[in-house]
Amino acid sequence: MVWQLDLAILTLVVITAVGSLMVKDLLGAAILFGAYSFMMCALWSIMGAVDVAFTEASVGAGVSTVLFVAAVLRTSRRTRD
Amino acid sequence: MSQQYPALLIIVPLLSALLISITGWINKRLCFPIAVAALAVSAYSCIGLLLRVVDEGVIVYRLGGWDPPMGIAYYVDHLNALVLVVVSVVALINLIGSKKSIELEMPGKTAPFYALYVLQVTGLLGVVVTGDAFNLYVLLEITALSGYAMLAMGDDRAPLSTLNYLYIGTIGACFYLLGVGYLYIVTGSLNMVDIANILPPLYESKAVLAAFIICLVGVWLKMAFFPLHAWLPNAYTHAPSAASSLIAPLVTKVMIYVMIRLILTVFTPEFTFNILAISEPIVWLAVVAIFMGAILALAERNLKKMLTYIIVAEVGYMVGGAWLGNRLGMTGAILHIVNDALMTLCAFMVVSNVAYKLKGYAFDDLKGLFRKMPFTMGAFVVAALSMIGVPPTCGFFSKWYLISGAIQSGQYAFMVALLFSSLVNVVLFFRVIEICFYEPFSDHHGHGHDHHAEPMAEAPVSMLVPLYVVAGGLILVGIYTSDIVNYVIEFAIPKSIL
Amino acid sequence: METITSIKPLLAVLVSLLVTPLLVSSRTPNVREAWTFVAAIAKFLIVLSMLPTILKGTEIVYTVAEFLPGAAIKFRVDSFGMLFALVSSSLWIITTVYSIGYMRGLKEHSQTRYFCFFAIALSATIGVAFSANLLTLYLFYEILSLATYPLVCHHQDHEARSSGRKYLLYIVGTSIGLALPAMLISYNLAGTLEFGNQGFLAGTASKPLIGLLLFMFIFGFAKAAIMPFHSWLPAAMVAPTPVSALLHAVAVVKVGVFSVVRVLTGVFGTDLLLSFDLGSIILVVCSFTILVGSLIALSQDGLKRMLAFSTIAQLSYIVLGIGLLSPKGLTGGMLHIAMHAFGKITLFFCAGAIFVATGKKNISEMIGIGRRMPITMGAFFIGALSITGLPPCGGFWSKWYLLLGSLEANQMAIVVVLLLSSFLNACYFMPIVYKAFFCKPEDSLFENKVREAPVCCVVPLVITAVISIVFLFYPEPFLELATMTVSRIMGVQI
Amino acid sequence: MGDLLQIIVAKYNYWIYITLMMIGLYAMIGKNNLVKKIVGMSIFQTAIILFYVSIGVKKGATIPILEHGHGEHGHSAAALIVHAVDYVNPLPHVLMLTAIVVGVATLGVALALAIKVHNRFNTLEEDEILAQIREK
Amino acid sequence: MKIIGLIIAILTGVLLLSATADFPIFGDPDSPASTHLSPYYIEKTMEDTSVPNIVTAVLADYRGYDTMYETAVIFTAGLACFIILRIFVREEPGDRLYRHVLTGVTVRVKEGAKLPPSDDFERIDTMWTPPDLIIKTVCRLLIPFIQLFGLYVIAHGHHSPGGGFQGGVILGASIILLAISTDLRTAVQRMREKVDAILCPVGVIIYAGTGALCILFGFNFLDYSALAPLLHVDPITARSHGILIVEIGVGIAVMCTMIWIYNILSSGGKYDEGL
Repeated sequence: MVWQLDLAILTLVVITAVGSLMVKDLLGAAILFGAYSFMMCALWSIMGAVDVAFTEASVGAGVSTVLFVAAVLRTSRRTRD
Repeated sequence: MSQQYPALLIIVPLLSALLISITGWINKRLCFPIAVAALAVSAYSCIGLLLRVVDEGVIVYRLGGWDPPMGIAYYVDHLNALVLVVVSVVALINLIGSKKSIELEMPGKTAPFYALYVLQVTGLLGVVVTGDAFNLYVLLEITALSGYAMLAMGDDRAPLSTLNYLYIGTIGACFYLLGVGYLYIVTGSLNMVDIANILPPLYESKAVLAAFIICLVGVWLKMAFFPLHAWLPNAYTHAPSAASSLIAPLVTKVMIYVMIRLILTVFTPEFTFNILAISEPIVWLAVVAIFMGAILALAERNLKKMLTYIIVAEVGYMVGGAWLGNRLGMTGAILHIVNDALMTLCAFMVVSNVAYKLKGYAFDDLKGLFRKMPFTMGAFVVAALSMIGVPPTCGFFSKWYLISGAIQSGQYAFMVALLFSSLVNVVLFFRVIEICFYEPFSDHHGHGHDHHAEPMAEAPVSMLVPLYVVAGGLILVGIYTSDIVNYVIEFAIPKSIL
Repeated sequence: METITSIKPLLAVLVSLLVTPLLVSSRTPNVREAWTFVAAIAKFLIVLSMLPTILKGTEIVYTVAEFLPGAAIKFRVDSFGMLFALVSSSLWIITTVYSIGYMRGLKEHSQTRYFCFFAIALSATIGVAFSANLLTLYLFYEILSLATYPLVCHHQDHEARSSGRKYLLYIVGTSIGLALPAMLISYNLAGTLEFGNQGFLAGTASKPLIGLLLFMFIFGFAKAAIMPFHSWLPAAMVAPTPVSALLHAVAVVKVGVFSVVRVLTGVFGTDLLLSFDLGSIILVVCSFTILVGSLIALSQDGLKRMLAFSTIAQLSYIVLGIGLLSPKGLTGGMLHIAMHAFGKITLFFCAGAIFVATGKKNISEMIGIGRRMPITMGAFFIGALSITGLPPCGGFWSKWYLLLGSLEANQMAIVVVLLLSSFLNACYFMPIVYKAFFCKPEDSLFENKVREAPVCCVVPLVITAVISIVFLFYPEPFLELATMTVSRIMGVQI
Repeated sequence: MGDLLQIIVAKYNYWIYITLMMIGLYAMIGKNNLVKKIVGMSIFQTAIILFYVSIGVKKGATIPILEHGHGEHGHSAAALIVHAVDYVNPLPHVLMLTAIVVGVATLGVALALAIKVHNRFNTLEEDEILAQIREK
Repeated sequence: MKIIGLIIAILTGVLLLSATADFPIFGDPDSPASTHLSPYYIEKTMEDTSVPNIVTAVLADYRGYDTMYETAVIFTAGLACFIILRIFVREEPGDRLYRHVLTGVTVRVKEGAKLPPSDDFERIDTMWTPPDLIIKTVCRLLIPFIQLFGLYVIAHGHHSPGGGFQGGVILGASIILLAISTDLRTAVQRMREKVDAILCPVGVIIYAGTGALCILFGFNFLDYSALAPLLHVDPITARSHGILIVEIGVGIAVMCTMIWIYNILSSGGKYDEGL
């Protein structure tokens, strides 16, 4: 485990998390959330949790994002916060 | 077969919930009988299990045949056997009683509703029976998800209030999960009994303290303990009758059971009451909860919403009782789980009967209800008496234990709060009874004005019979309090609590 | 003390409870009232059948369910409970007759509900009389409070609503707010709630705590209408007259007083009260209630309201008798339960009969009524004499014993209070009787010919009036029961 | 200072998880948009999963899949010697698989509810919805 | 509300942070979590179940009960979405659009009129835009491979990362991809709602039923070694096979639920026109 890589991904995770909460476009938030999940997935596979990473890649980064997109397109995309 | 009761009581409802959702696509009329049969088997197993526990003591059931710390195991002791019986019986009675109301309120979606109903019961039973801290979380989520779905089926505002419940409920569950994680990181185990064995040398650890607090807060969020109660009134008020009369009596009570289980088994009374020494502030919090619940209930002009605030106050009773730290208080809290489940069930079944006929339960709609629905109101009076705490209904006896516990531990504020809440309940319920008792006033009043009375419009028999079973249960449980306490609750509380 | 176990006390309680489904399902009013009669007579007979046993000095015990050690649902028939049970069960029969006349005479609505709750209330009353411990007593006390609510609010109009609110607020509020915590504290102190001959609190707590408990109990049983918790009683007079008669002259208020007496003797015990000198507190409170109640009664115009205030004053006699803590005083107090019951019910019956016959409620409208309704007003006179405590009525005995008791206890002030109060009683009763018989009625008062009320109304009041007189010559069962109780409690023979 | 740095380095995973959890929690309570709240909820749940996975990490250990070549069947494997220190702790992974699935289930229900709310009030902003309710 | 949220978040953060001081060092092999239970799993899994992937073994066997409920949770979520959102509406009156598959000609059918039954026409959405040819083709090509991979992940969960969940999600994602790349109708034609909704509980039933079967053989619930006589293998291999069976159940349930939830969400409950 390379701790620099670990640290970098951890930082990215925080940035994407904050980003997905900050953007005013919900579709963007959904995509950023997907990126967040994928970063998490990378982090976990570094930590040796391959099964969890696999699941997160398919469920978190995959299906969750699709569900978000579906919901956002069915409702409204813009938000004030 | 009696060896398999612990498994049956969960598996039968689970399988039948799945079966219901299949038959729902084929023949909708089969769903209700399947649900009733499943819950009946479950209730039968629960009662059988309780009898076995009373005879033999703690029963350990190893799922998958693995020994406890490795696999998941049930530890069925007197405490959860009792709560199991309550949950399964309440669910069964309510299911039978709310068939008509489900058909009225959710035409076209009865089948998935029955499936969710049975899943909810499965989850609750699972939460109660399990001996594994993480397994409890999973079951909690089943309960929660099926609960959200059922609650959201209500009126226009139901989805919004349910969504709020979902946020809070998820925070609560996640806090609990986090607490379990903290325990896991310091003990390396997930089995409740195993954790309790490992913990004693670690009592000073901050991680254990944090685990305890975070678990407790999570559970409090889910049970709507006072400052964290904001989700409950709206979520329950706007829900369909059948859902609220299942969830209102059971979910908060089961969460109280979880809290007691954490106190008694996982963290042990020794740690909770002697080392932490936070009982006093929590009892004070419970006092505030009772006061606020009562006062907020006073402000309501809607029967169902008023009842939801009473639930908030009742949660205060049980949390306070459990945290008094003595045997009487704990007995009172456990007994009140039983009693309050029945009381709330009775009250909410009345509400669903009223909703079935009146389509509304604001106070103004209720005028002259005693004439219109005399039998329903009769049961309502019994429920009201029990909530007020009039003997021989069961509410009196649990209040008795709680107050005795308060006196014994010198927490007079808690005693005052209980009495205050009883008095407020008198006002609350008699205000309703009064409104229902009097006809809408005409200008001239005097004797013999029954000529303009509305005709009787009572709820169907299939709703009344279960209601009266519950009302009778309130009195029977009251009369047999001593048996429940002596044979069950007495053994449910560890000897270390005096 | 010899005890035997028998199911009779439970039967006595249940008989009127079990009849309610029959009442509800009755097809016609006649069937319904027949059932009420059957229940009333059965109840009386059951109570009566226990009398010889009790007079022999044996107690009857029956435990329904043990809930905590020392706190069970349990019945114990002793001489004092027997006294009260006899009074209330016998008066139920008479009141039933009267109710039928009254309710039919006025064509009241919801008669079935009325008879049902009447029966339930009677069950609760007998339950209180036979209760062996504080818990059972509290249980039936609460049932009674709630069962009488629909009776008080029978008319279902604005007035009934506000009175009903007041009634519940006072009765239930005090019992939950004061009596219940007092009971719990007592239980925690003593570990039992079983009534004992010398109470169970002796030696468990300090004087201030005992004093506090005493206050909580006396005011907690607000049915005893001791001031300042009295104002529900006049308010509750909106009820139909038979309800006022039975419940507010006999069952409800007497249950309150009975409970207070039971608590004073069975929970605290006379020795404890004597040693802490708490009797004098009771005396002060009661004297105040007696005098103020009588004075207010003087100023009332509504006949039933006046009777209500008279009741408030008379109830305190009973508690006062106990507060004297002397054997004679106790006897007088207990005897007054019976004597006052028969006297007061006569008066209420008369008030109801007048209302049925003429529709009049106020005293000022009753001038000259005695000529039209001689039987009724004759009975009224007898009742008034009995309440005032003059011969030839039974009320004489109780007042006599009370006086003797206060002399025995060396309480001269109480003697003065009793005499003054009797004078006031005479002051508010006698003018009514005088005006009824000896003043000419104004023509405008009675447009058409006024007759006596229906037979069903008149017969009961004649019976109770006659019984009141009979008691002067034959007070035996009640006097004997009272003296038995006193000798058991105080350990002295009178 | 060195000690502090060591503590931070030694536990920085925990620090990050707490940061993420706070972000999620804040979003759930403080955000106004219902979908943003749901995003916050997912972040919150993932943070907890990160915490659990961090528990399972073992320095110098490999992924929890036993290496092949020891025979495919249990009987011969009985003789196999496996050292626990060589593999990371599998238990938290198992738990977190469950937690992820629970998370996506909650997400689905929450989004369904949000759509339903949007159908009714035609907005996802909480303050606007409350204003609409108050107006009635 | 924002301030309250901030305060609560910070309070929780401080509480949790303060507790980390008593945590074992990150990655410490001697931490309680690594020394109490997990060595047993790591060392005995092969012996007990003959499954090399410890996670799979623990997931589906030692803690199989958890996993059964996890599947039930997924199913509950599907049911919940269905009951919350699903609207059964009659076809709105109005013109309908059909497309001739071979030529791509769009036909507008007036209200009330009907097209002769034929496979040449397919119904299309009112807001229909022709799918991009490249995307459509690539997806058509990819989907079979994705599905194959999903099956592999389920079947090979014993030996490599993966299992019922991951495989199920991948299988579900393949259908979702179809729905996105073409339209919802096309996907629903491949997987009708009724089939989907019935398969969903069937998946869970496979899991719970396997467990219940063990009870019938006189063993405890989910004790797969009970299946040995049925499968004609020794108890340890029976555990391995049992795990496979339940993983298949999980796969079916997860796949169907994911499709179900997506279809309901994307069509807003009407189950006709997707995104």
